[in-house]
Amino acid sequence: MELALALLLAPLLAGIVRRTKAILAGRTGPPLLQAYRDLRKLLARRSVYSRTTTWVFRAAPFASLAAVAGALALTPCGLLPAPIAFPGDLLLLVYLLALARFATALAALDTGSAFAGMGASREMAFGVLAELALLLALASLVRTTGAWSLSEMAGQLPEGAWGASAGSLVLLAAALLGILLVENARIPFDDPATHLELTMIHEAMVLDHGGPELAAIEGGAMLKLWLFASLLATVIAPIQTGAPWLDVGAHLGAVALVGVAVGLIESGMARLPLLRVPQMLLAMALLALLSMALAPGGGIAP
Amino acid sequence: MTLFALALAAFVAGAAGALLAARSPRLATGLGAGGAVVGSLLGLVPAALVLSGRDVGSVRLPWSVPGGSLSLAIDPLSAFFLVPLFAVGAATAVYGAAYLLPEARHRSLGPAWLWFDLLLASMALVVAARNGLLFLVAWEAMALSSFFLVVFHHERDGVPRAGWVYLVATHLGTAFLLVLFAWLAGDADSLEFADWRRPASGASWLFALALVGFGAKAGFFPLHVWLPEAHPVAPSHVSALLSAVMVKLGLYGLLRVVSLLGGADPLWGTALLGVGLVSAAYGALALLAQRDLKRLLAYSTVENLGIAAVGLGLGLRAAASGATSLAVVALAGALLHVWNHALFKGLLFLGAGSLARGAGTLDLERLGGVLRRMPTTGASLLVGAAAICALPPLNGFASEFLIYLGSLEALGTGAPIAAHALAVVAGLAFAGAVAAAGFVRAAGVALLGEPRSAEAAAAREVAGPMRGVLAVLAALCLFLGIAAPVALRAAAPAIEQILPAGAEGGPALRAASALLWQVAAAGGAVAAAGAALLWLRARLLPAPVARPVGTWDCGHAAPTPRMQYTASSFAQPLTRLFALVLRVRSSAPEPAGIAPAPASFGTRSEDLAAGVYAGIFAAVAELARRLRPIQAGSPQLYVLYTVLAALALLLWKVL
Amino acid sequence: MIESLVLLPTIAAALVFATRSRRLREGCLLGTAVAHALLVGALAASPPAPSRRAWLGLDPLGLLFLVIVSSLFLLVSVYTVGYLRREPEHARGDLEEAFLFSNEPAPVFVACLLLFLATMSLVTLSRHLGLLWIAIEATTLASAPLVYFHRHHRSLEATWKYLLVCSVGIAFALLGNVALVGAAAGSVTSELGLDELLRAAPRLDRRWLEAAFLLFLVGYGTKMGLAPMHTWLPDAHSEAPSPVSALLSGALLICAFLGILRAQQVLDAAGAHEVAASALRGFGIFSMAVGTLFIVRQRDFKRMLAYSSVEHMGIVALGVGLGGAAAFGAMLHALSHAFAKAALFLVAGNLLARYASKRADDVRGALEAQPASAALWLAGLLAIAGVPPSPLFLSEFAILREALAVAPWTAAAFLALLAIAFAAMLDVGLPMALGRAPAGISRDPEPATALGSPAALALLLLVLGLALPLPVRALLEGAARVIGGG
Amino acid sequence: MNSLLVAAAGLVALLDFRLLGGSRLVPIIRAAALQGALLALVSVALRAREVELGFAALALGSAVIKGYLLPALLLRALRQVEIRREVEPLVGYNLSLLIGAAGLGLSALLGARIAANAATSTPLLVSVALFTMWTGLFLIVARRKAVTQVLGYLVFENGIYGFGVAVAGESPLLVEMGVLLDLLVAVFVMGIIIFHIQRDFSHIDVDRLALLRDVDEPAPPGEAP
Repeated sequence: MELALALLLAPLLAGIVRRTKAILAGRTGPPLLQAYRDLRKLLARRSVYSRTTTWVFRAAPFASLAAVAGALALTPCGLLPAPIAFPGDLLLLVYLLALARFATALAALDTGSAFAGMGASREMAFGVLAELALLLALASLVRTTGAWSLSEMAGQLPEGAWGASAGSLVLLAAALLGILLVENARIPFDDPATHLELTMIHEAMVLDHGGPELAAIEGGAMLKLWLFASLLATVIAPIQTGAPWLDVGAHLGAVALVGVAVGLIESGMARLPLLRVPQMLLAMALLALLSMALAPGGGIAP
Repeated sequence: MTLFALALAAFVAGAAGALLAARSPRLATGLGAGGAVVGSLLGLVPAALVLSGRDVGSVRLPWSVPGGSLSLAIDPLSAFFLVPLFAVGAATAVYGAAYLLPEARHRSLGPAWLWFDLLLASMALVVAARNGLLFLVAWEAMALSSFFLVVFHHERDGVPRAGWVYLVATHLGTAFLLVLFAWLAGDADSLEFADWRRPASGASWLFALALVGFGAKAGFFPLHVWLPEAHPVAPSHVSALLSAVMVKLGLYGLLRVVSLLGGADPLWGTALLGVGLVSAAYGALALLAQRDLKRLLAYSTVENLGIAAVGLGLGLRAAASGATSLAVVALAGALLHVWNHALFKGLLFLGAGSLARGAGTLDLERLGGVLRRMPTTGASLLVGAAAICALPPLNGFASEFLIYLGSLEALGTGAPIAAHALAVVAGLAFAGAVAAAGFVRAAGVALLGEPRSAEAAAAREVAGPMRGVLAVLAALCLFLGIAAPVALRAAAPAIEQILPAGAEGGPALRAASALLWQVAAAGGAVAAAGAALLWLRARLLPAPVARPVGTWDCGHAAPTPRMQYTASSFAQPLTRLFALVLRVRSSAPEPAGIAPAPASFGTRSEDLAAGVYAGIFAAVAELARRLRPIQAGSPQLYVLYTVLAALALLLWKVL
Repeated sequence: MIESLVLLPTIAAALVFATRSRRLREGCLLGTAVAHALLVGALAASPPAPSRRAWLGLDPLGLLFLVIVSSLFLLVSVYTVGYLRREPEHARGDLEEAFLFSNEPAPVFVACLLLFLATMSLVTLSRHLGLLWIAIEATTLASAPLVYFHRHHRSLEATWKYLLVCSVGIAFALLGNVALVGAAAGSVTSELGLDELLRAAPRLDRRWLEAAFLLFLVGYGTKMGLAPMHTWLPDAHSEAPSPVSALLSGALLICAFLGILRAQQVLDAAGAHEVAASALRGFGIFSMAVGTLFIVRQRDFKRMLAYSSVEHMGIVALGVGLGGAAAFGAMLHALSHAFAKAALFLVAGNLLARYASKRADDVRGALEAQPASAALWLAGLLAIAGVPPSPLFLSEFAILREALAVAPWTAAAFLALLAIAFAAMLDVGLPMALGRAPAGISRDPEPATALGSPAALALLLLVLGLALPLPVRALLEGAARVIGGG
Repeated sequence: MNSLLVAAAGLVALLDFRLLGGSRLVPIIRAAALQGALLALVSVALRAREVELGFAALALGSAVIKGYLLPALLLRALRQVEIRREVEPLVGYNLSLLIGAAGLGLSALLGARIAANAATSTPLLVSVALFTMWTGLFLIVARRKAVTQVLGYLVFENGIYGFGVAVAGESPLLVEMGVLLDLLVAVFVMGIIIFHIQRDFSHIDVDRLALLRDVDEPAPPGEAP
């Protein structure tokens, strides 16, 4: 369900973010559906492979796309359980994202380009802290809900979780938002639109990709944004009406709201100096920890 | 047991044959490697039988050494460790045969195979021994034979020193085991494992002794210092065997002692967990800072043994507080990790050996572009790297998944060990992500991009058997990732053995097994989806431009491979963040003058613990130096000592 | 029968001294060694009935030490024959300083070697403490010319210190004899017969007895190499020719220990066990500490071996002091240390001959230059360091077990010192065998005579360590029972 | 008889002082010889009532060896090395005498205590024997020349012999003979070594025999030819 929605709507979400930014900047901006056109254009192009590269370069974008799609298959659509749900599926989700990162970074190194190498280096370095924060955030969710499958946790959220541990969930949501921004190469951590190679992270990695490979990468990035937005939306708006379609609708609305919020943040903030990024990420992890401490059961029992 | 005895006999025969045939390299290799392979295959049978629930009996023969007896048995715990021992033993023997042959021009291969076969035999004996003295003798024989393998290239710079560090470290560890065994034997007045009981008091001291003694072998921080010394200098098939199997015997020893002591105290689990976390985190960080590929892999061993220790610690702690299902999951994860690590670390070390042979160097800064030149080796190494980063659907994920799952369960149910669980989640996440960065760096820099040196540019794919072994191991990594429940079933009886009496592990095991199937299915689906996408891309979308072009270089004129991102710069964001732990020293001579000479910038990381030991050794040496004037040479002085000794003695007792 | 063990080598010594024929000399040496070993073997197979009031006799303790002396002498004499053939008889340049020296005439050397055997046999056979003293002092006198084989000033200095320090030390043991007589005054007729003393022990004066034991300990301890009386030992061992060092370290030291053990027997019989035990323990640990610390960063590899002997004599003393199972350990340790150290000294002789230096730093890459010797050197080092399958591992473990039960802190010190000694010995010894041999060092194969004996010793050690043969075990247990061990 | 014994003991003690205070070597060797002979005779005197032939012969032999043979060996060594006196001893002669006096005092105290515990009690002889041992050891430690050290060793043996006579009375003839023989050979060998030292080092100052030691800085080169 979630996977299907994401495959359909993820470019739209990217469009929402872009549009929000454009509006705030006083520009008209690209149409909402521009991302779909971009992807189609890329898919129709012929790729150019550097003679340095190997099959790794060619396979990695699709591996990474498959991994993110797999992660989406584990994500509940709002309160609706995901098609694949089992205790501990959140771990698989985190490690599928890691697989995507692993593949992209290797592809970057495969080009032998100094910029791609630099991007991969930074991506992996920030990934360390981002992954830590994400796992802690999810663990905090486990602590709060007492369930250890994503779909089950989502199911637990409306029933009193917000009531019993609102403070914990607020912190958690803040942490998740931060993680969303860094995992998707957003300001203040990275700038998806920059053209100065030395300051890029994610974009620097994919400099050499083109055609269908770039489409896979871009598509993967959009799916990833959707994934995090959806997770965040589930946490902040676990709306349960009783009618599944209404719930889904509410969820989609929440996701769109998250997209707008991301656009607002990107417009309102400046990019952090690279050296400050780890501090911010550590702050996210601490937020997640703190949310765990505030979780029911009187915090962490010794 | 007959088969097991035959396996030992095959090892010994191989060893003796290799030594006797030392004059002919081919014959020595054939006999030595043949003995190892035959023995390993023979030994696998009883181990597999035991794991499938059969009883293979035990042996107890007299041994004239006081307190000693030749008592051997294979219980599930032993069998679980025997399987990787024999499997990796056979693989490394096949690989080693091809790997060592070129060395025959410089030296006799007889001794190398003698020690290799003896190492296998002594390791098997360690796992099967049921007498304290026999265990210790086998334990030291293992250390000794591996020492001689480590110093195989003894004429190279630094190898004697590395050998010394290895020997001293392992011997110091054994010293603690001596106390442990002497203590247990003193209480029971017997050296038979069967007679040993948990003492009324001081059991925690015993565990502490075991933790230090076996931890030194397992490479727990801060006892790990020998690993990064010994591995880089050892021949690669030996490094593989040591890292994949021998260090695991440290874990085996710990588990054996725990089961002899009748289960763990809560404190023990916590201690093991703490040690494991520190090892995992430190190992991961340190591996990030290494230039030498095998040194990097050695630190990765520290990290992975740390992960296994975390699982064991969590499991023992949970078992001690009665949370059986949680304990089962964590222990299962730890044990599976033993198998998995044996596979992918064996793969990686053997792959490193192929790089050393094929590309002539293991210095990351001199490698690059190897995947194009050594396709099979490179691809297998990539699989190994992905597996060690615990990426699904490979085997590393299955074991880490179970350990995580145990801690999530503790967090979710509000079990009293939530703090432990939280530490595990945070620690494993951190170590795992850092290690992932480290292996992206290692694999990316070594295998991908452009070659950074002439050797790497001239890299040639290695001999068939070496490639074959790598491919088989890589396939096994994938297989155990999908078929992890099979491994779990093999581990089940061993887990039951570690659990305190009366704890029912069955249901939790079945649940975990079902979960692993689901994980495997999801992982498999992702892999299939990836493959399908690639197929679709090839079939439906436009073909790539055929004309070869260079990598886009931002318009820079005449880029050279030296302008690629280096391994050191790749690691820099993280090494800078953890400079305190990694003790990174940079050396950058200031360019001077109007036309400065070529400048260089380098960083290197020193081991955190090695410095401490160096300080201790220096202190002892200083004490010794200060005592030297006692032996000043004058006979008058010497007579005076004698007189004073006599006077002192007489004053003490008589006068 | 047992008298012949002393007489045979004495007569052979006289013969050697008289003749100039090299062939006859070598025949005498080897023949005596073989005959002696055979005799000892026969005695071990069927021990003679103990006769009371005899001055000579063979109890299990003496038998063990006799076996050690005899077997070691046999192997060392085989080596010596080759050694003497390789040693030039004319004057030559010194290795370390520029001057000429020539060796002692071979007849003197071989005669003294045989006399050395006679005196050591006498030590093991003595059933009278006075005779024991004479025999031990005689070993010093017989071996002094052996130490002075290379007639240059360093060996001279070593010989002087050996003679003086040991003679003065042993004089204390003479004083101990006097004190023993004082203890026995009036209660025993022939005051120093061991059997009479043992029988009369409960009636002996306790304070005199303790004083006597302590004086024995200082006196014979000097000869045995217990710190702080060990000072002569590194000099004599490093300057003596290697086969002599092997005999000194392997056989002589424990012969001196036999003197202490005899006194301890009397003390045990008198019920004053604790004094002997605590003194032995104290000296044991102290000797281990001194020996160990002087091994650390030792430059001269023969001195390193010598200090290791100090350390190991400490271990033996500690084992006896602990008693019980440790006494068995101590006996096993004495036996295995003798073999291991002798093998090491013989190999050190080979290395010295090839590298022409006793500085450990000068010896590198022996595995390249002389693989067989280097392999034996490594084997010996690891064996002496107590790595299984060395029998020293078994003995040290037995001592540790007892120490842990009796005196835990002693056990801790014991282990710590063993660990330091291990690290320090290998620190010095490993780089000698490994690495690259300097240019100019010959790579020629070595003569079989230089390798046979150390290889045989290594093989003996392997057999002892892997499967302590039952007769040997019985021998050791018999000896341990005599000194009150179980 | 008793007064004779007292006189002999007193003489032995006086000879000790002679040894401590003397710098010329020939006279002090003679002093040591006289002391040895005197002690051997004292042993006869003590057993005057029950003198056996063997015992008397042994005592006489002992007197001859200690009084004549050993000093002759030492004097021969002295002639060979052409040394006459102990110059610059490690401890000066006056101080030596003072230390000797202290030693005598201690010996007297100790001797009384020991004699009280011994079966045969001749406290005076016990004290003098202890003092003689003290003197012998002191000579070894505080003097430079190798000859003096051998002398010290002899005096120490004298002391032990005297102690034995005082405390234990008799001991088996064979043992006594063996001890004497050892002593003889020891002094003989030491004499030879002293000769060699003189030849190789052109001195016999044993404190300068310090090539073999374990101090880290390299030993000063020997003054070998």
